[in-house]
Amino acid sequence: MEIQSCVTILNEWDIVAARQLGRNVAKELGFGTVDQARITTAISELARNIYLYAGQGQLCIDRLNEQGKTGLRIIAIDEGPGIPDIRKVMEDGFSTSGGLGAGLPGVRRLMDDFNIDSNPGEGTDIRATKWLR
Amino acid sequence: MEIQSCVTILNEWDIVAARQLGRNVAKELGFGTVDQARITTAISELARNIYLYAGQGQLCIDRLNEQGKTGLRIIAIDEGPGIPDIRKVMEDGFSTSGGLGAGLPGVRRLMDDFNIDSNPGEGTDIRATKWLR
Amino acid sequence: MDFREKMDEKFIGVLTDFMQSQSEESLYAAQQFSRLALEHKIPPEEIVNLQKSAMQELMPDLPPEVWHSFDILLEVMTAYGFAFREYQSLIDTQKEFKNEMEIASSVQETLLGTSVPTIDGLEIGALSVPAKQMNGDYFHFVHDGDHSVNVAIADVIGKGIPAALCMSMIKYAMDSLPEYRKDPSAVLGSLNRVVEQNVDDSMFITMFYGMYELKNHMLHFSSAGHEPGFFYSKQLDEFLDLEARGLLLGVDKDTTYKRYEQQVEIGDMIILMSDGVTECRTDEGFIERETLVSFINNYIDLPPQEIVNKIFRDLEKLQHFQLRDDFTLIIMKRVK
Amino acid sequence: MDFREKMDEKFIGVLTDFMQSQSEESLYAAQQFSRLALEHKIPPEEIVNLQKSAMQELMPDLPPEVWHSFDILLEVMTAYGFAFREYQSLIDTQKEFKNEMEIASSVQETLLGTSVPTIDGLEIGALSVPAKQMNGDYFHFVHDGDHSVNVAIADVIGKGIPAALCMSMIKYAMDSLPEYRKDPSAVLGSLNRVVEQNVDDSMFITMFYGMYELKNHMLHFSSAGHEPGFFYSKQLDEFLDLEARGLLLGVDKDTTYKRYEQQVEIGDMIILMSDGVTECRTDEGFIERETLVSFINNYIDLPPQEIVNKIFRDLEKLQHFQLRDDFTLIIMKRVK
Ligand SMILES: [Mn+2]
Ligand SMILES: [Mn+2]
Ligand SMILES: [Mn+2]
Ligand SMILES: [Mn+2]
Repeated sequence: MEIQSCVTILNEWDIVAARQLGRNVAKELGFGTVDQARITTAISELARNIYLYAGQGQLCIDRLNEQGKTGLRIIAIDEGPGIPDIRKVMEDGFSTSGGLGAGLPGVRRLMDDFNIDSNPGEGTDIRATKWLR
Repeated sequence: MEIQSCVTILNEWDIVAARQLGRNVAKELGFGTVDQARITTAISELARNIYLYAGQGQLCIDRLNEQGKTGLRIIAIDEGPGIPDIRKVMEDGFSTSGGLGAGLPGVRRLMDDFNIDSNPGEGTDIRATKWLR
Repeated sequence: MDFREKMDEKFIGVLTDFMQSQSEESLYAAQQFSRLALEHKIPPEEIVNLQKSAMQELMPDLPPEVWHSFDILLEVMTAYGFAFREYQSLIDTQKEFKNEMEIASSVQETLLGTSVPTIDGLEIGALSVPAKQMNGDYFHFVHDGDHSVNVAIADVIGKGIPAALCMSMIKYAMDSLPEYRKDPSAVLGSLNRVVEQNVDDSMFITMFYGMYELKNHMLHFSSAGHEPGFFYSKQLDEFLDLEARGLLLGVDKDTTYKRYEQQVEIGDMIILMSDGVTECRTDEGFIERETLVSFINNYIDLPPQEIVNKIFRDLEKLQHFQLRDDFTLIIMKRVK
Repeated sequence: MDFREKMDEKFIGVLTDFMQSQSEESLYAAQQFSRLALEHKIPPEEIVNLQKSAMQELMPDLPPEVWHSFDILLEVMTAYGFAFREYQSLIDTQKEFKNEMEIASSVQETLLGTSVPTIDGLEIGALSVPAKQMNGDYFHFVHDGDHSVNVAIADVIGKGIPAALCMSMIKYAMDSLPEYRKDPSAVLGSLNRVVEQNVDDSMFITMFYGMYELKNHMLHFSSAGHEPGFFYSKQLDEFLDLEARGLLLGVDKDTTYKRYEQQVEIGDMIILMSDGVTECRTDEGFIERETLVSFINNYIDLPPQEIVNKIFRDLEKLQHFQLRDDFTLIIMKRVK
């Protein structure tokens, strides 16, 4: 069962809107304050990547309900330049360094599940899930 | 010009006494709250090493005044078993791991100047200085 | 440091704004602030101090217990500051290490000096990608005039630097055995003795050695415990295992290697690989050899080098871009 | 996790205690708390949350702005939490890497297989310590029956893994030149061609090669740009440079190496080293060769192996236990 809400990312204000959406959903689903802050930070990172490196894209929040488990999935999709070497980006990025994909390994560590697909010239699709415990 | 005060470290209470001594001197010399906390934490680490691994020793605080610069030097001396491989201890220790010398690289990074001398069977002599800016 | 000087002011600004608005926008501003603070390596205890100073300025009349609570937080965060400084220094170590590994891997490439020969009538595709920076897989072609093309593919049990060191030894051992080059079973026999003598007892090497005779299109091959390759028969449109028995190099100095043969017709392919290709762990467990075959089938009409590249990309994705083992895949296709 | 469950309670305890006493003891308790929190990998944003919850329990009537200020701190610390998690994962990477390097360095030891021969009338001390885990210095003795003891000492320009890879190549090259072993100038000439052909243009190797004739106690030697050694004359009680000219290995494939000679009397010493011994950077800059001589003089009556060990320990201390370059020191002393 999935209910999805999306924000189109075109400018920095949209990052704030995506954060707000994510925080609302997280609160609604019963995530605590600390997890709300974490989820929002993860959304920020992904939305900012779209804004800075793809120019535009979509950030969606799914409410998940699978086998009695409640969760939240962040989906970040763009049709930007894509990531030529995903292995490198997922290894190298330091959250404090700025730069393309710097936050991706950080987002992966923060969430329970993380999937990335990217093709040069076609864009990037990132899905990250956090389950309520 | 040096004025020295010392605490003999025999038990955990002495660690507190050494911290108190260091904090007082740091405050007196004009170090700010954050630096006071840092100096105290460094003293804690060194005093704890004495307590845990040498059994007993001395922790002294020097007030320094050299070429118009004011500073504080922590001196930790013991006649314990000594450190067999200093290079390894200074490289390997992670502050979060506990264990012998785990805090030493951390103390070095925190202070402006750090010197260690240790001979197996003879003991260890550590001197760490912080200058007032 | 511009940021350091304005830090207090900025923080107070963010804080006041949030106290008034409690808006997501001002929380976003707080995150932007923290990004800058991290970039400028401001340790966490200073953030607590910023908070305390800001509150002292904004709400000087709070009860003393509030300030005490900040002192405790400052004490706790100072220890986190130790970890934070260690983090900075680990990043430096890590960068230095990456840098060193890049040099090492280019030194390795020069030392191993592997290139794919261009041969009329035989198209060859080859790709070897290390799981970490250094490769413990190795492949090597020797093009012996009109007579034959010899191909070696090897895998040190183990990965990374130790494996790479071993591999450079194997390379020199191969270079110093020119007289045996033509016979797969003799080559493996000699290398086995070298490995047995020079290498740690815990290190073993698997190797497939093939000699492709250009005149009669016969492949002679032997294997030292190496992952079996495939033979694709165009006529049957079928993939067969290139089965060959033999002990790993370095186990027993007196072992011998049997020599096998395979006739190659136009359109047939010889597919060699290291176990990193099949031991590719996905969400559903290791892929099966049949899965690999189906991948190859998808691209069967492309030139061998493209097939090899596409299969690597597919398998990389299946593993979420985390290779567990070095990957080496070679495809040789007789085209006329 | 026991600590996680009791964390709130513990923190409130520390906090209440400090509010009442403001004592150093209770700040020490806060530090103990943070040590545990770090050991249990509690990220910093959770500490802020602990603080907020504790204050809500202890002082529920504070003005709302105080709680807002905690929200801002939580937001900022969440970003620090990113760094904290990265720190944990860097520690893991680092441990894995150390582990790999330990294996690699033992593989290297087995591959290089260096040992010091025991010879009647000639005492030998040798020590080689890498600055990082892998050694880019190399020494090697060959004891050729009653005829001679040959000694090689080499240094790849560069350190770490790339240097170690190069060194393993040199080892194999030396092993495959047994017929030239006796003549220093021929050995260096051959190795020079190997290096020139096989190694990256940016990699060079310095090497000293000596042949000590056991019958007439004559040392024949050549050098490929290697740090000059010392000759200690017992009779003169003086240290002389073992000067020898020659180009680095790998620069010019046609270069030749001159052969030099030194007569060795009872009590004389041959002292060979890599530049890591003299290029030891202390607080007062690099040590001078004279400084090294004075160190050796301190220990001159000890057996060579002890001299070598003590000098390493002294220089290690001078450098505050941070070696900048691989260290190799060999002392050969004629005792009868
Ligand atoms: Mn392997
Ligand atoms: Mn493998
Ligand atoms: Mn070197
Ligand atoms: Mn050197």
